[in-house]
Amino acid sequence: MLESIVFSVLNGLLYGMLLFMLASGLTLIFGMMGVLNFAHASFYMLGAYCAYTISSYTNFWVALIVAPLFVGFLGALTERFGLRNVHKHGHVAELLLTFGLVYVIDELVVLIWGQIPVDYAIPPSLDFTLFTLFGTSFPAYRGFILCVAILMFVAIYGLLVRTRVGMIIRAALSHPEMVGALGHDVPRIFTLVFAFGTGLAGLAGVMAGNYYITEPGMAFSMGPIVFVVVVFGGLGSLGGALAASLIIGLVTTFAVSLNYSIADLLAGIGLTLGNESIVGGLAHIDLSRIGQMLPYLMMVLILIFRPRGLMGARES
Amino acid sequence: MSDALRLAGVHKRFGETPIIRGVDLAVAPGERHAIIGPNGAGKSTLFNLISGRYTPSEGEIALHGKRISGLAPHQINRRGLSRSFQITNLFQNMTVFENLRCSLLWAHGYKYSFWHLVGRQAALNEAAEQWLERLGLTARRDVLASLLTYAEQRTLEIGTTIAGGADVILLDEPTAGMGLAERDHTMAMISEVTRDKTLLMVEHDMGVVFELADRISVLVYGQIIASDTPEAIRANAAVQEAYLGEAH
Amino acid sequence: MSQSQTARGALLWHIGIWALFALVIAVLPYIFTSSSSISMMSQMGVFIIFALSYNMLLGEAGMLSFGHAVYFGLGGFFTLHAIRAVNDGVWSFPLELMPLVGGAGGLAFGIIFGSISTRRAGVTFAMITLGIGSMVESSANMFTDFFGGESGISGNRVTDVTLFGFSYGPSVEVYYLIGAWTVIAAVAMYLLTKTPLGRISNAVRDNPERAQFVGYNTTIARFIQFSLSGFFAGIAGGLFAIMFEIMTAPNVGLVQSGAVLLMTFIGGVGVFFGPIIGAVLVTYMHTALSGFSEGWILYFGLLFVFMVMYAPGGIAGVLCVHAAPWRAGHLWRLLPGYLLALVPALLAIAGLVAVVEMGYQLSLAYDPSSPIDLFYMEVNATSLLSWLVALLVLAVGIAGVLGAARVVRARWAEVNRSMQASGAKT
Amino acid sequence: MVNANMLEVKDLHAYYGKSHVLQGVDFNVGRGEIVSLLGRNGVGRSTTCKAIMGLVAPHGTIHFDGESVAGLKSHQVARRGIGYVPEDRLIFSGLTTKENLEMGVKKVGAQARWTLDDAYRLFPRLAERADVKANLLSGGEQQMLTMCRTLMGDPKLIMIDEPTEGLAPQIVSQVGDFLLKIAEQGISVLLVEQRLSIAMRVSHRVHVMGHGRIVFEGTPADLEADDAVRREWLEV
Amino acid sequence: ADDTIKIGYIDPLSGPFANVGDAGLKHFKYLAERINADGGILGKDVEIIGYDNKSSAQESLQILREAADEGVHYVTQGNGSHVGGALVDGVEKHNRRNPDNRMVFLNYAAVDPALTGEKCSFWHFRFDANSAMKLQAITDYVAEQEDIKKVFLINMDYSHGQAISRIAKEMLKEKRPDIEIVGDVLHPVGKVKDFSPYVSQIQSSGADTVISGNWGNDLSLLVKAGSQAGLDTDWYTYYAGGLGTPTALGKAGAGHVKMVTEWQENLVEDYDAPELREILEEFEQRYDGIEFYYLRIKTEMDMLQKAMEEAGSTEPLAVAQALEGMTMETPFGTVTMREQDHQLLQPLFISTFSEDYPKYDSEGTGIGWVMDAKLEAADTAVDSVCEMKRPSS
Ligand SMILES: Nc1ncnc2c1ncn2[C@@H]1O[C@H](COP(=O)(O)OP(=O)(O)OP(=O)(O)O)[C@@H](O)[C@H]1O
Ligand SMILES: Nc1ncnc2c1ncn2[C@@H]1O[C@H](COP(=O)(O)OP(=O)(O)OP(=O)(O)O)[C@@H](O)[C@H]1O
Ligand SMILES: [Mg+2]
Ligand SMILES: [Mg+2]
Repeated sequence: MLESIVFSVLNGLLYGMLLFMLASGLTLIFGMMGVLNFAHASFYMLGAYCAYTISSYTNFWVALIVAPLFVGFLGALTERFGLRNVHKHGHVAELLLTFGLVYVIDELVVLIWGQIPVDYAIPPSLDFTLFTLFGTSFPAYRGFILCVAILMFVAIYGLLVRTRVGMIIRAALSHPEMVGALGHDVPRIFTLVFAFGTGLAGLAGVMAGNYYITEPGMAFSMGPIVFVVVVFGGLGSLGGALAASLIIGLVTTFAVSLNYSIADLLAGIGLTLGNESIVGGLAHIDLSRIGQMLPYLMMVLILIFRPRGLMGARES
Repeated sequence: MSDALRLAGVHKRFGETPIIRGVDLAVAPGERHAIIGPNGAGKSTLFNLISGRYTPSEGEIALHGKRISGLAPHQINRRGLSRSFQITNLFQNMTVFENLRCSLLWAHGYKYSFWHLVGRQAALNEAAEQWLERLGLTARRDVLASLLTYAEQRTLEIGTTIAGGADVILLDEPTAGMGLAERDHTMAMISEVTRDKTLLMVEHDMGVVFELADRISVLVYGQIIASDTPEAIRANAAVQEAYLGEAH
Repeated sequence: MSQSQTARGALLWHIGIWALFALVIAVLPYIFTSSSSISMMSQMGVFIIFALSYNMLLGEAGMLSFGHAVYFGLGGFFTLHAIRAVNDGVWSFPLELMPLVGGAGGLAFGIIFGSISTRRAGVTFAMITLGIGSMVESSANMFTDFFGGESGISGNRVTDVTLFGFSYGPSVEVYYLIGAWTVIAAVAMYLLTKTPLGRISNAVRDNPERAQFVGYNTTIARFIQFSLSGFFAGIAGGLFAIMFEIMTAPNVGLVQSGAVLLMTFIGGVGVFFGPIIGAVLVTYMHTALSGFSEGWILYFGLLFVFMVMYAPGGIAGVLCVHAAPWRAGHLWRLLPGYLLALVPALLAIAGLVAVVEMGYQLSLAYDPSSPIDLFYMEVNATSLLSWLVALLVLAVGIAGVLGAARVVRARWAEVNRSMQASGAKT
Repeated sequence: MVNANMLEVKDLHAYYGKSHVLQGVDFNVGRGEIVSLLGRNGVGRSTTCKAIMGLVAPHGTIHFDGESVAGLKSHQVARRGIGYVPEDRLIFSGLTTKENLEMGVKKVGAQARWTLDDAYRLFPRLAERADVKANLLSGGEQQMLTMCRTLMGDPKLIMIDEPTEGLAPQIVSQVGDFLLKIAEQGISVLLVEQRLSIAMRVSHRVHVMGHGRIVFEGTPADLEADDAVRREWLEV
Repeated sequence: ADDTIKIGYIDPLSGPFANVGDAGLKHFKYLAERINADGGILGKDVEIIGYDNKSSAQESLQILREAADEGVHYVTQGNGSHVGGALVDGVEKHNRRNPDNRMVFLNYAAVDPALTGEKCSFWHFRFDANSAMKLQAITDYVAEQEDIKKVFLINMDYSHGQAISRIAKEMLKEKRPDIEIVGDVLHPVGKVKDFSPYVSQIQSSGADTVISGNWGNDLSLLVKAGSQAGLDTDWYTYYAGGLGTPTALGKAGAGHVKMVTEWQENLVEDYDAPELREILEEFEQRYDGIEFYYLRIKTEMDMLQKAMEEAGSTEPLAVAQALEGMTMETPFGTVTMREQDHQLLQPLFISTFSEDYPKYDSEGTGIGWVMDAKLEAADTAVDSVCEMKRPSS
């Protein structure tokens, strides 16, 4: 039991940190620019594919630096030639633009890299066992992921939340033209923020692409859950995103490893339920099968009872 | 009991900060009452309390003797109290006519009906047309509210406030930002359309205040320091010092 | 007197338009007779209803929903279960009215989920709908009796219980059933915009705060509108179920919800008939384009991005911009500019298509070096020359479009000026 | 060559879509001078400011401190040293009062003539409300905030559009004093006003606008004397 | 009037499963080309028309109509039993409503036993062993492995996985009552990114063998997570050889992963099959990176050809009647299209993914499949509940 709890915590933390890598960029963009970047997970996928291509010519460490930069550059182009033009039509238009981009990016990835998963592997220098616990080995690459995620948190926190850039962008959300009239180059700042946010997604892709699998469906499978994290944590709140990532990481992991149903719990206190009635049938469903629904349920509940999310400063 | 509007011991705090600090006020039916006071004294906040946008931290507000504090804005509105906004607040993507018609719907008893066609409700449309005329906006009937000039928007703002048929009207700085000519025009319009109604308004323009109001209350730092006829207020030394300054 | 005359004129005009709409629906199967086009047109009808019901939220009440397929899909499931019940002899209900079962299901769940989600507005509302949509989709795995697991629920629409004696086996009969419902539902939704509820929904969309101060509870207004929209989505779902005789979990899912958002937006949210255009166009692209090219998703995505950037009012929005010059009789003055733009635009599209198709040929094809048929030419994707030519065509096209755009803009300025001048006179 | 005028506007035109709002505006503002733009509602005074600021596309010549600023982006104009206080205030609603003021600062750390403390001293009310979200401020407080926000950017010329709107009479006269004080520091002021009284009190020169053009130019005393202009263009 | 025999290929050609659909299409096209090069069937060329069903059952029904319009009388599909089920149903209804324009559905990979069980249809023929049969093969083999003591079942949470979990328990209990089932987990389809929690469960259960019907990423991620955690169990799978999976598995799978299939390339080393060797080499050369994976597609095409030639016509009813009960020789033995339920009985093989492979590695990974055991066609048979309704004319 202890063993499985320890591992669930470790696994949950790791999954949570990976979620956070994606969520941090989305939080920045979402929270600061008000843009719901539906294509965020697509940039994440681009990061993984670019890292694959770059590392096949050079090595993983070069890819770790270059791929996020390149993805950030693509993000900058997206902002400069896409989002900026639709900004005047409001957030819905921006959101729809990124929504359309999902189709375009995902198809381009297929066009360039094909439909078969690519062989993007963990670098040999990180492919060893860090330590062994209860007979299960803990790979070094996981430790590396944890480190990078923590570094990312610190860096973003120092770089943005505590400087004026954040303030200027929040101001620009209400009256961009006035921010310009006060002497700030709003468009450039927007471009930089979007580039930075997508660059972070790219970095997450570099880190996760080899840990998981680099294939054209990876964006689609990651997209919705990242949204849940960002909303759950509270728009624009980096701390919230971190907390939400960890909570959702842990919850989904525990739901899997604690393979019980409500009926089992009731049986534990001496109640038995047949599974003929609807209630009984519901109660017999394993927690692990509900697991995939839990994050969404959590999101809906938090939005109903606390619309600004876990730590959000304002109502979305 | 017969007061159109009555505030008793109303307090409002935002977090720790008290903004309204014990306001008692009675407005008789048919009275035109003005509230003046320095910036940030809490005039708009008082309006927000009365109209239900905020709930008082303490105290009670009654409309025609019935308690309204704690009700939602739409419930208060249905009991016959309507307000305008300091910063114009219209249905920007609807035409002038539609704006007015929308403000008439509830009063005409349509509620959320989805079985009446608004275009076929003669009484409703007629009433809306009449309001257009009274406001002098007939020529602009089918223009989107967002395309009106500032003065026209203010006029429509007041029109939408009054059209619903409420008998207690709250106007927040109705002439702010208007030129002299528009101001006179608006004043005339206001006094015309609120003839049999109870009017409570906030204004910084002393000309307007002294011309229109029967009584004036002076709100300073969340408290009413004087409430009297215009002449008496003008003469009041405390008011002179707290609000009017040397200019007047 | 004159007012009632214009009112009658307007009424006749409206009846005329809808009669024409019905007539077109009735005549189409005589023009497009193949069974695949009948089935495509049937789908169009279904999606017209679905998109219009979506626009009741997005366009009319300003509610951006990412989970509208829930009501569509559940409506379909209910209908199919009802049809199965009729086939099993448990129940008797005419097939023609089966969509009402779907409507009732959509309405019921619209009421349930609406009472939760419409308490909030804006992005919060959107996220709640996203959450509910995902939850319902994943719950399909748990309630396999109702959703039928991954193979879904299927049934046989030929039930013996009908009003008009058709069997509804042949797809043409189903087409006319769908067509009739399309007209009924579209007219109903059109009239709905003209009711107090419709107006208040607009008001709530524009300025919820003010709506409260004219006596309306914005939550209730949104809630009623949401529930009714669920009703129509359910009708669409019911027809969908009758048409395909199968419902699967993805029908309640996010992809389907996204699709209706795309349709509605591409058609145009600002005008009532916008979603109709969107539904027809997107359904056509979805079925036809995916047959022509592997890259249909890419084309579709590009079209959508293009629309968002340059025609945020959708196709209907583009049409409406031309209404004023048309009425003023100036439309012809814009034509030369458009014609001028047409040629390079076609060139640019051709170039783009060539590039994309050759790309797919290279990366996915059965045999990359086999020639592909492009614009009645045989093109070899492995030759550098064809890439150069395609890119050149694309570049020339884009440059031409940019140039022509300047002309078009100048023409527009001219037309605006003369419209203003004549407007000032009257 | 040092130009005597801080701001020179020649034959300035501007359009909103189809409507030709500014139809050739000419005027200038000297160093340390307070110049008022008067006129009825809708004659285009605010549009003049916006055109100078680059918020509306200007057609014509605008020279600031000897350099042309026509056609620049508004942040570039602002960096050259023009400050703008818009009539609709444009408070940043997500930020606190203090953050709004900080938004005005263009370069952090540079030796500024105007500091937070100056702003608080001028309007103590702002100090009291420093950590409140600015959209919750009262109308008058917001007006004070916008003026100070612009000053934080150390402008050489400040354009103020209807600063006294919604202010209590007592504060109005404070604003007048405030304008005189900043002019003393060598900052030029372009004041767009509705209220004749304050404009006449503080201005060195006044311009009256009508139909998108300047129709009168002179000292306040000249305007005082010219009944015809006042009646025709100002309706007093 | 038709001078070609059109076969409609209905599978995903876009979206997440496009890679698999595309590979299948290439198999068909290639094999059709070979037939045409030999003079076609009854003098007619075979034409394969690819239709993209976007993995959707509804979409597939729509396509069915389209295909009927275009004179297609034979459709084939494989990816997803839910689509297969819809097509069985759709073809059945179509043939009832359009008796003069009938269609036959040739299923090359949808393995839900129900398709030849309670849902069986005269117009449907399955050329892949269904999942119960594959499980029969696995459990037969497992039963012979003395050192297997503890088995863990992990499957995708939908009918395919659920069926495996159910049937595996029954079969193991019967064949090796001493084997303990130490875990039986169903996980969401395609949603799990990190299988570590599941691996922890396997690890703590002390299992020595895992049986899984997972496919695609759900299999690769599972095995990878296991190898990273140092899990030392054998994996008995259905689809480890599926397109892209060997690449994704990489070294993580070597030595541990087994699969049950009707074919893998190295079988040509064990058996004398010159024609197959030629096919696999030509195919691989032609489609760089894609391997000849579906022997059953060749079986399908060969049997279709034989049936048409026997019937002397390409008319669907006659061909379907000829297919019923047909037998055919292959290099691995005789295959039979069982008359009762239209399920093909064919030999199955258990193979291991190993760095020590005879000749052909998989997807250039340097790891290939090695045969462990062969199960004769007759031994794979599992009883069917099918009560076939045959058309009267
Ligand atoms: N929701 C709120 N939270 C915190 N403080 C608030 C809130 N609403 C108003 N205030 C504060 O209450 C005070 C009174 O504001 P109010 O808008 O009532 O003033 P006012 O008398 O209308 O002034 P003005 O004449 O300038 O419009 C202001 O200092 C304002 O900052
Ligand atoms: N965004 C806009 N779109 C269209 N027309 C506009 C716009 N802004 C202003 N106008 C029109 O341009 C004219 C000049 O406006 P401007 O705001 O410059 O006037 P003003 O002199 O500042 O008057 P006010 O006293 O209202 O502030 C007015 O007729 C106004 O209706
Ligand atoms: Mg106020
Ligand atoms: Mg102005």
